[in-house]
Formats: sequence, C-alpha cells, structure tokens
Amino acid sequence: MPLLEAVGLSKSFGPVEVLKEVSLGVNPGEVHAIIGENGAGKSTLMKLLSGHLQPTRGEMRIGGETVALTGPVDAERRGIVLVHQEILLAPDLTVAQNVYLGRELRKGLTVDDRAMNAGARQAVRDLGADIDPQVVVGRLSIAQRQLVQIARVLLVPHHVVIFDEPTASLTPIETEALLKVIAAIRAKGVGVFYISHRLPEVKEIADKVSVLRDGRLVASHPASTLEPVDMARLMVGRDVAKLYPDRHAEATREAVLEVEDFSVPGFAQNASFTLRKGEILGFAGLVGAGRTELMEGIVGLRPGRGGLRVNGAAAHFPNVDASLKAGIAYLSEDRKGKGLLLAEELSINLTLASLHKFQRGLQIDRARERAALNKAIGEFDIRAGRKDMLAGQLSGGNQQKLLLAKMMMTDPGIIIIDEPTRGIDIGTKQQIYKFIAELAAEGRSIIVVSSEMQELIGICDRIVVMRAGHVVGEVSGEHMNENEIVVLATGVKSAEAA
Amino acid sequence: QDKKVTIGVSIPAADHGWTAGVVYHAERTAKLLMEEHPGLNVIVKTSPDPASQANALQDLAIQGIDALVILPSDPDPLVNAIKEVKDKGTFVTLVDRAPSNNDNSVRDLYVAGNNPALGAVAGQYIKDNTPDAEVVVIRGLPIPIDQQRQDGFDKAIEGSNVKVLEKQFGNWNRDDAFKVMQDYLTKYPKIDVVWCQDDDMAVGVLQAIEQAKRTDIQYVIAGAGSKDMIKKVMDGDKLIPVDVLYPPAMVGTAMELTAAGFYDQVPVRGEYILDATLITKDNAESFYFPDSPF
Amino acid sequence: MTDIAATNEKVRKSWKDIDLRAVAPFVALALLLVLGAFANPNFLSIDNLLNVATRSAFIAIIAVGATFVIAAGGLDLSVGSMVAFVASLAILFMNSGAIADSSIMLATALGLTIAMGAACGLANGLITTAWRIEPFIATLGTMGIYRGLTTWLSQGGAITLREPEIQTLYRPAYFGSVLGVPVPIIAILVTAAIGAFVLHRTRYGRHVLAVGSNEDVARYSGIPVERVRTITYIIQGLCVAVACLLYIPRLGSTSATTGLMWELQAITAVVIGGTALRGGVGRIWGTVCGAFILEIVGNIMLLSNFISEYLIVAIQGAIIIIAMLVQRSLVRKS
Amino acid sequence: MTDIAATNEKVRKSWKDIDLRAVAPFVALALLLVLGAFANPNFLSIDNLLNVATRSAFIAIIAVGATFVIAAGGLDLSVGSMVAFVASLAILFMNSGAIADSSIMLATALGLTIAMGAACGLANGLITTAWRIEPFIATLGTMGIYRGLTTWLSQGGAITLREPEIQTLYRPAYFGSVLGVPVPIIAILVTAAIGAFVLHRTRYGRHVLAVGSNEDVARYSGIPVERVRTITYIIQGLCVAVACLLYIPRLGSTSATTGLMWELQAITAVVIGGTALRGGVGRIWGTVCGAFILEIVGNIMLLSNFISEYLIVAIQGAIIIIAMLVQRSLVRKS
Ligand SMILES: Nc1ncnc2c1ncn2[C@@H]1O[C@H](COP(=O)(O)OP(=O)(O)OP(=O)(O)O)[C@@H](O)[C@H]1O
Ligand SMILES: Nc1ncnc2c1ncn2[C@@H]1O[C@H](COP(=O)(O)OP(=O)(O)OP(=O)(O)O)[C@@H](O)[C@H]1O
Ligand SMILES: [Mg+2]
Ligand SMILES: [Mg+2]
Repeated sequence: MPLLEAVGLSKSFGPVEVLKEVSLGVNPGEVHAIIGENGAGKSTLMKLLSGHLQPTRGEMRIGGETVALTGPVDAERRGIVLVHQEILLAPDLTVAQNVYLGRELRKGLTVDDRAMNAGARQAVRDLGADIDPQVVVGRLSIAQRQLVQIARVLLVPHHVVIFDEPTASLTPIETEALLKVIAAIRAKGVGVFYISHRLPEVKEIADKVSVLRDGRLVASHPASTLEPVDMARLMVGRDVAKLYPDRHAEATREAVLEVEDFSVPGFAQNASFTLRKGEILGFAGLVGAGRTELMEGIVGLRPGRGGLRVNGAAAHFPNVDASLKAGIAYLSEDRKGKGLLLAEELSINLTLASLHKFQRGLQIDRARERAALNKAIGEFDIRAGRKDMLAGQLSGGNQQKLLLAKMMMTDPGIIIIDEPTRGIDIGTKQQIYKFIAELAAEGRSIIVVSSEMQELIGICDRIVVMRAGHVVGEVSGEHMNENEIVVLATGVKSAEAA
Repeated sequence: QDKKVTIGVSIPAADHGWTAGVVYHAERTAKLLMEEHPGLNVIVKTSPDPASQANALQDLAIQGIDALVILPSDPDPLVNAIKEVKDKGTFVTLVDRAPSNNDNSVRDLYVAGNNPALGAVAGQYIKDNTPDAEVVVIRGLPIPIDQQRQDGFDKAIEGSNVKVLEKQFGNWNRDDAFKVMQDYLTKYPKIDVVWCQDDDMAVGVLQAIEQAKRTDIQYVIAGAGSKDMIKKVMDGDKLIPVDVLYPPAMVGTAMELTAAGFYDQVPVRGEYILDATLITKDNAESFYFPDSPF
Repeated sequence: MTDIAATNEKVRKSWKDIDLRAVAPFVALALLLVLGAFANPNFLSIDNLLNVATRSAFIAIIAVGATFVIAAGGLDLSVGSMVAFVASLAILFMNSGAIADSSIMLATALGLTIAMGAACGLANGLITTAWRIEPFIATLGTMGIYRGLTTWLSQGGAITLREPEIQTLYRPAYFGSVLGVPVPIIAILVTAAIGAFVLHRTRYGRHVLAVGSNEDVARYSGIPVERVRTITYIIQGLCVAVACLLYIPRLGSTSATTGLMWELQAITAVVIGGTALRGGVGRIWGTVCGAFILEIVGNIMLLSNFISEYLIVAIQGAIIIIAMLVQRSLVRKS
Repeated sequence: MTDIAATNEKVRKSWKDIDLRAVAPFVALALLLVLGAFANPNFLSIDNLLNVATRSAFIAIIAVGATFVIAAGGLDLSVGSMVAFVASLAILFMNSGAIADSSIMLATALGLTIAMGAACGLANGLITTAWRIEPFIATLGTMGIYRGLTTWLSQGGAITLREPEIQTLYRPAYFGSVLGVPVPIIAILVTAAIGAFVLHRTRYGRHVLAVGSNEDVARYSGIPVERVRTITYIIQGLCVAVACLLYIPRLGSTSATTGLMWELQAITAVVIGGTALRGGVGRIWGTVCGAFILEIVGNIMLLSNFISEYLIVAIQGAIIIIAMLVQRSLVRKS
C-alpha cells in the first residue's frame, strides 16, 4: 500500500487549473522521481502533498486513509516533509538555529544550544559537508544553504521525504553525497519523491519516473525502462536529440580580456587567465571555490586588485556601471536576488541596465521599451503570457532568458554568465546553450561559470578550474573530460574523489 | 435684547502646567461670559505650535467672529495671520506674548503679564536677599518670551554681586529640569540660589536637591503661580519662600475686557499690563485656586 | 497553455489591485469631506477648502520629497528642523541688507534658500550613503544638528523678517493667487507634477524605484546605488527649500520651534498616500492626497464644536489608523 | 581537503566580526567616558556616574522592550505617550482612595500598572498584526491616542500623587538603594538580564529573531508569526510599565509632556546598541549601553563649560552620528 497517495488531485489558482487530476503515490522504500518542464506543476503537486497548499479537487491518502492536511505543520506531524525548491532559511540565524527552527530542543526553560549545534553539525556531516553550525546562514553560499535546508528537513521524523530540485545548486561531489543519503533513507523504508532536471541523476536514483506536462500526468514508468533521452522526450513532447550546439573553434584569436594575478581578498588569490575573442571559456570548481567572487571582483562588484586588460588596454572597474561601459556584462547566479526585480514588469527589468538607450529628451520612451520587449521575447523565446506581467510570475527558465536578454541590451562584447542553467528544464537548457553559441559566433566572448561539468564540457572551448580561491589549471581539447576536471577541482586522484 | 456676538479665543494647547492653566481659565471664563450674555458665543480653540495656530485663526475666521482673543504660542510667526483677521474688521485682543512690532496695526487691545518683569522681580529678590549669591538658571524653551524673561533677570542683577554660574534649557519640563539640576549639583559644589523661571520645572529641581541631600542651596525661585508652589509659599517652605506671579488667568481678564467692549459700551483699547507680583507668605492666600489644574 | 492563462489571471488581478491601492487615499479623502460637511456647514465653503488646501502646502511639498527618499528605501527625519534652519538663514540674509535693491535682494535670497536646501539634503545623503549610517539614525542626528543651529542662530529668540519693502514684495508668494487659485496650491501642484514626472517618466526615477525595490539588483544592473540615494536626499532638500519659500512670507519669522514634528507628518502623508516604507513604490499624487487628509482632519477637529480640545490629538491618532484601515479593506476587497 | 580548511578559516573570521559588532557600542561608551573625564573632573565621580546610570533607567528599560519589537521587524513609536498614559492612570488610581490601607493600595496600583502596560502593548500589537497596518503608522496613531487621553485625564494640567503615606512608602523605589546601588540601576540590570535570557536562551526569543529575519521562513517552520509579533508589543508594554513604576516615585506627577520624544530616544538606544532596524538581530546589552551613551552625552554637555546652551541639541545630534561612525569603522576594520 502506498505511504502517500494523490487521487485525482487538481489545483487552481483563480479560475486556472495548473494541476489536473493527478494520481500517483509512493511506496515504502521507493524513490519516485517527478520530471517535467519548468512550470509543469511539479512544485505545486509537491506543495499539495506536503500541506503547503490545499487542493481544489481530489484527495490525499496516507497509508490508505483519506486525510485533509491543514498545513505544513500538520504534514510534518504525520511524517511528510518537503525540501523546498527555493531556499527558505532565516539569514540572520545560525545554521543550527535554522536547522531546529520551530522545534528547538529544550533543557528546562532554555533552548539547548549545545545539543542543537552538535545535532546540526552531524546532520550536515551526514550530507558529506562540513559547515560550522554556529555560523550565520546569511554568510553561506547558495550551495551550503541548500545543504542546510536539506539537513533541516531530514531531522524531522519522517515516513515520506519530498525533494524539490535539491541538487540544482550542488556540484557533483555534493550531489553524489546526497544521492547516497537518499539511498540510505530508502533502505530504511522511507518513501521519497524526487524532482530534478538532471536526468542522468534521475536515472541513477529513481525506482519509478512520472512525467508531468501542462499539469497533467502524461507517463509513469519504472526507471529501469527509461533512458535520459526518453525522459526528455516525454517531458518536452518532442525529441531532444542534441543538447549541445555544434561549435567549431577557430585557431588564433586576439585576447579580449586578460586577467593577471587578480585577487579578491578573502575569496580568490592571484588568479590569471585569458579570454579570447569569440571564445566560450568555462569555469569549473567545487562549491566555495571562489569563482563567483572572482567574477564579481572583475566587474567591480567586490573590491579586487590585480592586472586587468580589456582589448589590450589596462582597466579597473570600481562598479558595474564602469564594466558595462567597457562592454562587460555579468549575469548573477542569484537571478531572483540579484538579477531581476521580481515585483516589476518585464519591460522595466529588460531595460534596467541600458536605460540611457531608451531616453527621448528627458523622458523614457515607453513605446520603444515595449518594442524592445517584443523583440527580446521573440529573440530569446521568453514565454510570457502577457507583456505586462511581473518578472516574478515567470517560470525559472524564462526568468533566466529575461536576464540574458536584459544584459544583452547593453550590447556587451564580453559576457560572464554564472550558473546559466541552474534549475532549468532540459528544453530550455538546449535553447540557452544555443543562444550562448550564437553569441560566440557573433564574435562576442563568453565566460560560463557552472557547477555542471557536463554542460561546461558540452559548450566550452576551454575550461579553467579553480580550487579554494586559486586557479589550479586549465583543460581543453581531449583533456576536457570529467575525470580530469574533478582531479583538478579536488586536488585528489579521481579514485579517492569518488 | 442681547446683541449677538461671537468671540473666538485661540490659545496654545496645554503642553505644560502654565498653558494648562490658560486653557482652564479660558474655558471657565467662556462659560461665565456666555451665562452672563445670552447672545454671546465664545469659541475656544487650542493649537500646539505657531503654524497650526495660524491655521486655527483661519478656521475661526471662517466661522465668522466679531472679536479674536489670542494668546500666541510664538508671537512673531503669527503676526501675519493676526493681521489677516484684523484686516477683516475683527476686534483683536492680544494676550501675553507681544511680537517685536506690537502696535495698533496688529491688535486693538493688549493684555499681558510682564515677561521681562517676571525675570526682573526674581532678579531683584535675589539681589535684595542674597546679595552675593551664586545662582544657576534653568530656562524654558528657546523662544522669545524666555529670552525676555532672561533679559529682565539679567538687567535686574546688573552691577550687583549676584553671580550667574550657568544657564541651561529645561524646556519647561519637569523631567528635563530634574536632569539639569542633577548635573548642576554635580558640577558646582556650592549653589546658593536656583532661578528656574517656571513652577513646573521647580518640581524637578526640588526633587534633585532633595535626592542629593545638599544643604547649600538657600532657595529656589520659580514663577507663574501654580497652586502647588503657592501652597508651599503659604506653608512656609524654606526652599520656596516666594513665587513670581504670572497668572494664566490673564487670558480670562482679556476675554472679559473684550466682551465688555461689546456689551458695556466702554471703549477698551490700548495696553493692560498685569504686574509680575511677588507672592510671599503674606499675600499667597489670595492667589490660591485649589481646583485649577495648575 | 494553462501556464500562460494562469499567469494572465494573476496579472489582471494584480493590476486591479494596484489601481485600487492608488485610489484608496482619495476614497478616504472623500469620506472625510462628507464627515466634515456634517461637522460644520462652513466646512464645504470654497473659502474653507481653499484655506485647508493652501496650508497643507508645507507638508505636501515636503512629503513629495519624502516620497523619493522613501521610495528609494531611505527615511529623512530631519525635514522639520531643516525647514527651521533654512528659513532662518534666509531671513537672516534678507535682514542683512547685503544688497540694497529689494527685488534683487529677494531674488538672491530665494536662490540662496534653494541652494541651502540642496546642501542640507546633500549632507543627509552623504552621511547615510558614504558613511553607511542607517537613515533613521543619521537623520535623527542631523535633525538635532539643524535644530540646534537654528536655536543658536536665533539666540533662543525669534528671527523675524525686518525689511518692510521685502515683506510687501514677498507677501504674494503665500497670500497671492492666480486666477483665484492661491499661490501655495499652485506650488503644490507644480511640485507634485514635476515630482511625478521625475519619478515615473525619467531614467533617474526608474533607478530610484529599482534601488528601493532591490538594492542588489540595482547594483548588478550598473545603477550607481549610492548616487541615486544621495540625490533623493537632495530632492528632499529642494522640496524643503520650496516649503521654506512659502513659509517665510506666511509667518515672516522663525524660531527654535519652527517645523517641529513636521517630519512625522510628512512621513504619515507619504504612507497614507500608499507608498510603503520598505521602498520600491512611490505615489506622488497619493502623497499629496495624504497631506490633504492630515490637514482636513485638523480642520474638522477645529470646526466641529463637540470635541474637547484635550482629545484632539487622540482623535487625530485614531483617524490616521482608520484611514489606513479604509485603505486596507478597499485593497483587500478587490 | 583544502575546501574544508578554507571554510573553517572563513568561518573563524566571520565570528570575530560578530563579536566586534557586539563590542562596538561598549567601545563608544568607553571613549565617551574618557571624553567626559576631560570635560570635567567631577564627571568620573561615583555620584555623577550613579546619577547618570540611574536616570537612564527609563529609556534603558523601555529600550529593552523596543529591542524585542525591532528584532521581530516591528517598531513602536507610542512608548513615550504610553508612559504618560499608564503613569497617569496609576496615579489617578492611587489618588482615588479606593483601598484604605496604603501598602495594599500601593501593591494593587503596581499590579494595575503592569496590567495596563501589557494592555496598551496588546492594543499596539493587535493593530499592527490583526489589522495589518504598518507599525510606523499604527503606533504613530496610538502615540496620538495615548497622549491625547493623558491630556484629557489631566485636563491639560499635572496629575500629582496626593497621598503622603503612599509617597513615603513608594519613594525608595526610585531614590532607594541596595548595597549602595540605586534601585533603578538594579531595575535596569534585572530587566536586561531577563530580556537577554528570553531573547537568546528561550524558544520564544529564537522565534522573535526568526520572524524578524524572514517572516515566510518562520511561518513555514510552524511559528505563529502574528502571535510572536503581538507578544513583542506586549513585552514592550511591560517594559513601559516597569519604567512607569520607577517614574512615578521620582517626581510624583505626570503631565501631558511626560515621556515626550522618549520613543525616539529608545529607538536610538536600540540602534546605537547594534540592533538593526530591519529586524532579525537583537542585542539587549548593547541597547542598555546605547541608553547609557545617550544619557552620558547629555551629562557631558552640561558638565563641560565650553558649549553654548543654544548648541547642545546640535552637538548631541553630531555625537549620535559619531557614535555610529565609531561602530562602523570598528566593524569594518575587523
Ligand atoms: N501562487 C500561485 N499563484 C498563481 N499561479 C501559480 C502560483 N504558484 C505557481 N503558479 C503557477 O502554476 C504553474 C506550475 O508551477 P510550479 O511551480 O508547480 O512549476 P514547476 O513544475 O515546479 O516548475 P519549475 O521546474 O520551474 O520549478 C506555473 O504556471 C506557475 O506560474
Ligand atoms: N558574505 C560572506 N562572508 C563570508 N564568507 C562568504 C560570504 N559569502 C560567501 N562566502 C563564502 O565564500 C566562499 C565562496 O563563495 P561561492 O560559493 O559563491 O563560490 P563559487 O566558487 O562561486 O561557488 P558556487 O557558485 O558554486 O556556489 C564560500 O565558502 C562561501 O561560504
Ligand atoms: Mg518547481
Ligand atoms: Mg558561484
């Protein structure tokens, strides 16, 4: 009998149904993967199952018994826990305080911080990470926060665990550790729902795969019968034959960005590398390797020092305004927090970095802004229902495309994209890779910072590897393979790393 | 038979004891006058600051008034607003606080306590009774009437041996006066006399002295004539031998005079200056109103 | 594409929402007008309404500046003291007799007032942005500084405009009217119109809202966050200066108590007008409406004869809360 | 594993950071003490320091409550008026002669004061949470209401404690001392100790910080956000009541000006103490230190001989800004 079962679940926001008559369940000791495009309704379904939302129609059964969950707390009491897709932690509290938030351990009147620190440290360690439980969460990287969030959920006594894209911001090493943890809880007879856009990972961990499309359950198969390409086809509704675009690297090209002995105090030391015209340069590394900070230092978002030459001329950027003027655009990995104004319209977001191009006299030319939006929607295939919707209402993949369009409005010669496909479905990924390749073909130079080695290998001409704030090597040609990168990124031989 | 007359009265909001007394007397007099003259309507309005008092004048004018009795919270900023009313032919009685240019273009009648005299009487008393006194002064708020009192005081002790150790603002507030006095006591090992200008502040001063158990202070001179301080004078409190009268009841006097101008056919114009009487044990009885809030 | 349909719905709903939010303060104003009509028959007379609108000029104009500061995520508690300080300096200058010709003197004084307002605003801006001190504390500090300097300039007394010629020349700036509309009302409308234009139609205004909405996004988009913030304080200073230009001919004199508590009134006007204190949204016309509401509440209090004057402050407080409730319930119903 | 080593390194660094932020207000206090010693030799006398610490009691105790409200992401502008209102009610009750025996009367009055403080706080809490009105506006409203009611109770004048017997009985609550330490100082320490305990060691305190840090997260974690917020306002009300208990015996009277501007002082103390206005962080002992700093600044002004009385307010403003700068630079240097 399934531990947790949805029977004909539907969910409407207003008059619109985003989830239609979905029936599925998870058995003890089973990992049930849910896949689908961005906006297919995966998270909505999981929120229904964990009490965060109430269904419009249909019912839920726990151990065969029909229940109506009154809220997340009720669900947790019944042993159903959810790892949210978004990171939901209080930034001012410490790791341990977050892990035990709402169910603090007590000793008499007081909270038992000692026990909670120890418990949190162990919980994080179980996930293969080492994070000081007394550090404030606001200081952690996104990946570390994700791990804390998982640790927090796993500490609740549970029968069913729902993971909503837990690995989106993790590197392969941490992903590996997490998959081990999932295997361990499965072995204890716990039921697991698992959502991911990383199909090989799904293939590896899942017992059963269900596919959502437009809010409908379109397929449900044993994982053993599906290969990643099949999953992709089921999700998108067409063949996704070739994920990475064809690229033919030209030989000698001039350097457009030369970085020499560049340091961002506390994060990156004496980094040197060169970016050539029309090239796609990858940056690989583990979480916390300092890639993001190095890039932020280069474009003037953090204090940095060292040599910087753009098109041969020495440069120094005190702020983004200056680096944009020099033709360098940086797309943040944190698109919700640093990329887009979620509460503003699409057109306002699109033109924010290049408003001077839309001035007519003193005024902003609204008509031109709208025209630019129409053009960008076409060019970048942004799927927006209405032109006047808010950026926060776009699905994740479309937000990424909007961010790309926004930064391209500045017409940069050099584009630095940090984690371009984090949390993005395979169809959209394919599109984004295509855009990147096209930009390079136009003669623009691109740096891609990514924790997904496969995509770096798939689209880059060369890959720079960083470890603990240092550039430790560079791979290209036939050396561009996962093994080689992992060796550089961890500093240990591949056998040990695994 | 009684003429229909409307008198508007604009006074500061009760923000400390003295102004509270003003409000009390204005209301009391309004009631009495309206009983006396059935055709008379008196509208009393309070305002917390000059700008809103200027607004209140407009609002009174809108209601149609024959006379305005105004005790300005701060006179100079209100001159224009008062002129505005006066130019409509309204009879204007100005109470207590005079603008720098206080003539017939601003008002028809001026009824005032004597601010410089309030300072002067205190200064004189100190000069007469303790000719070599070392005095600390606690002032009110930094506005003109406070300056006038201070000037009067300074003039009175000019050329004498009375020495002012220091002046600070106590904002006509008991708590602030308490703090200032505490710090004076810390700063000066010997203080003979405290002049604190206002009875409200005297409450804080006395507490500070009592707490420090200092015996060098011979007396405190306050001013206004609150019932608490007059009671102390009556009871012969050593620290409060006298008080300087600055009666909030003057607003009532002004209202009565104004009404008289309409009903008694006596021409009331010009200036009526009430003395800053020195209240002593002997005459205290006649200034004691136990049911006033002040 | 259910997805798109769903989003559509949301958007339409949120638009209605926004509209109602913008309309709410005007509804509250209308309710107050009705209340006022009951309180006193004179209330709805043209004279009275013009009076009220005229004297709301100080707060309304200052609050237009406050809308910028707040929309960018800042706060300025110093505006009341700034009025006292700037107006005092202006009067002292006019009294100085530095320029013989009255009209040139007046013109110079007006220019100087504007410049001083901008300078005071700049000081606030630099303290909060360059020194990175929380706006609440920074402007609480300058509030003390401006007020203290005013006390010192006036040596505890009043600073009064002496030259009768300048007075006569200057008087119409507050008491005059153009086609029956008092000058201060024109000043409100012009200031608000310029403010609305800058905030909603120009690049700078867009930057202000972006900074207030999400500072990081603004910084990552190449917007000079610090400069944008600093300029909002300068705009606030300019608005204060304009308020001073109207204040001087009205009262002709300043003292240490000039403009006391105006900062709270300006902020209240902004919030009643529908601008949230957390930043990212700015409604200039709502702000002006908020200033009218505050002034009308006071006016109704004064015109009605059944409220003990001791309770006026209490009832004003209650009305502010009720005005916000009206707004809330309107927005929620939509 | 270089990775882990790197993380450790960084973590240690960030800890130093936090410590310095907590220490900063005490450094500013120490600097002020040195400055004071130069200003006047009497400054460092035990008597003076005890005086200063004693009279900072009102603001310090109120600010402990404000730390809770602010840490939970709220704000309370009504505390000054609340002091006036609650203390006035308490005195009126003591004057009423409802209970013949003085000590029973006093005990009842004390209990009643506490209850009234809690009730006023509850009102604030409900208006902001149940009616969802921005705390700034909600408490600005109740600030007017409490102040207006006080004016009305006192009919504009003072409300003075009449019963001499109660006065004698009650006086030591402010003027008394235990082992040479004045009662108000003990009250500060006890209040702060309880406050720090609740905020940092109990579950409720943890929830307060979580709500201030991220309301949604708190809600998802099953924390009753509204209740937690409301309770912070009640705590604020209780602290106000405690301040009233000390205030009444000091001057034995209240008036419409009692507690004027105390809200700004309390908030300033909280911010100088290192608690950010956006919520999520709370430093009780820093707050107490902030209250001392405010009081000492005033004290130094008065004790020093070189400052014109007209400029005191200006210099106080400047010192607040400088205190924040000291803090900033300390934290940045780390
Ligand atoms: N609170 C809401 N109100 C209205 N529409 C919503 C709401 N939450 C989600 N939606 C809509 O429901 C649809 C499904 O969203 P959901 O988050 O479940 O997608 P998803 O499959 O998890 O996508 P992703 O892979 O990007 O996480 C989307 O069209 C989304 O815009
Ligand atoms: N504000 C901060 N203060 C102290 N340490 C920080 C702060 N922000 C980030 N860090 C730390 O800096 C390190 C590098 O950050 P980050 O994880 O962004 O690097 P990265 O190489 O871009 O990795 P990824 O983007 O894959 O997460 C991490 O260890 C993180 O904990
Ligand atoms: Mg999702
Ligand atoms: Mg990164």
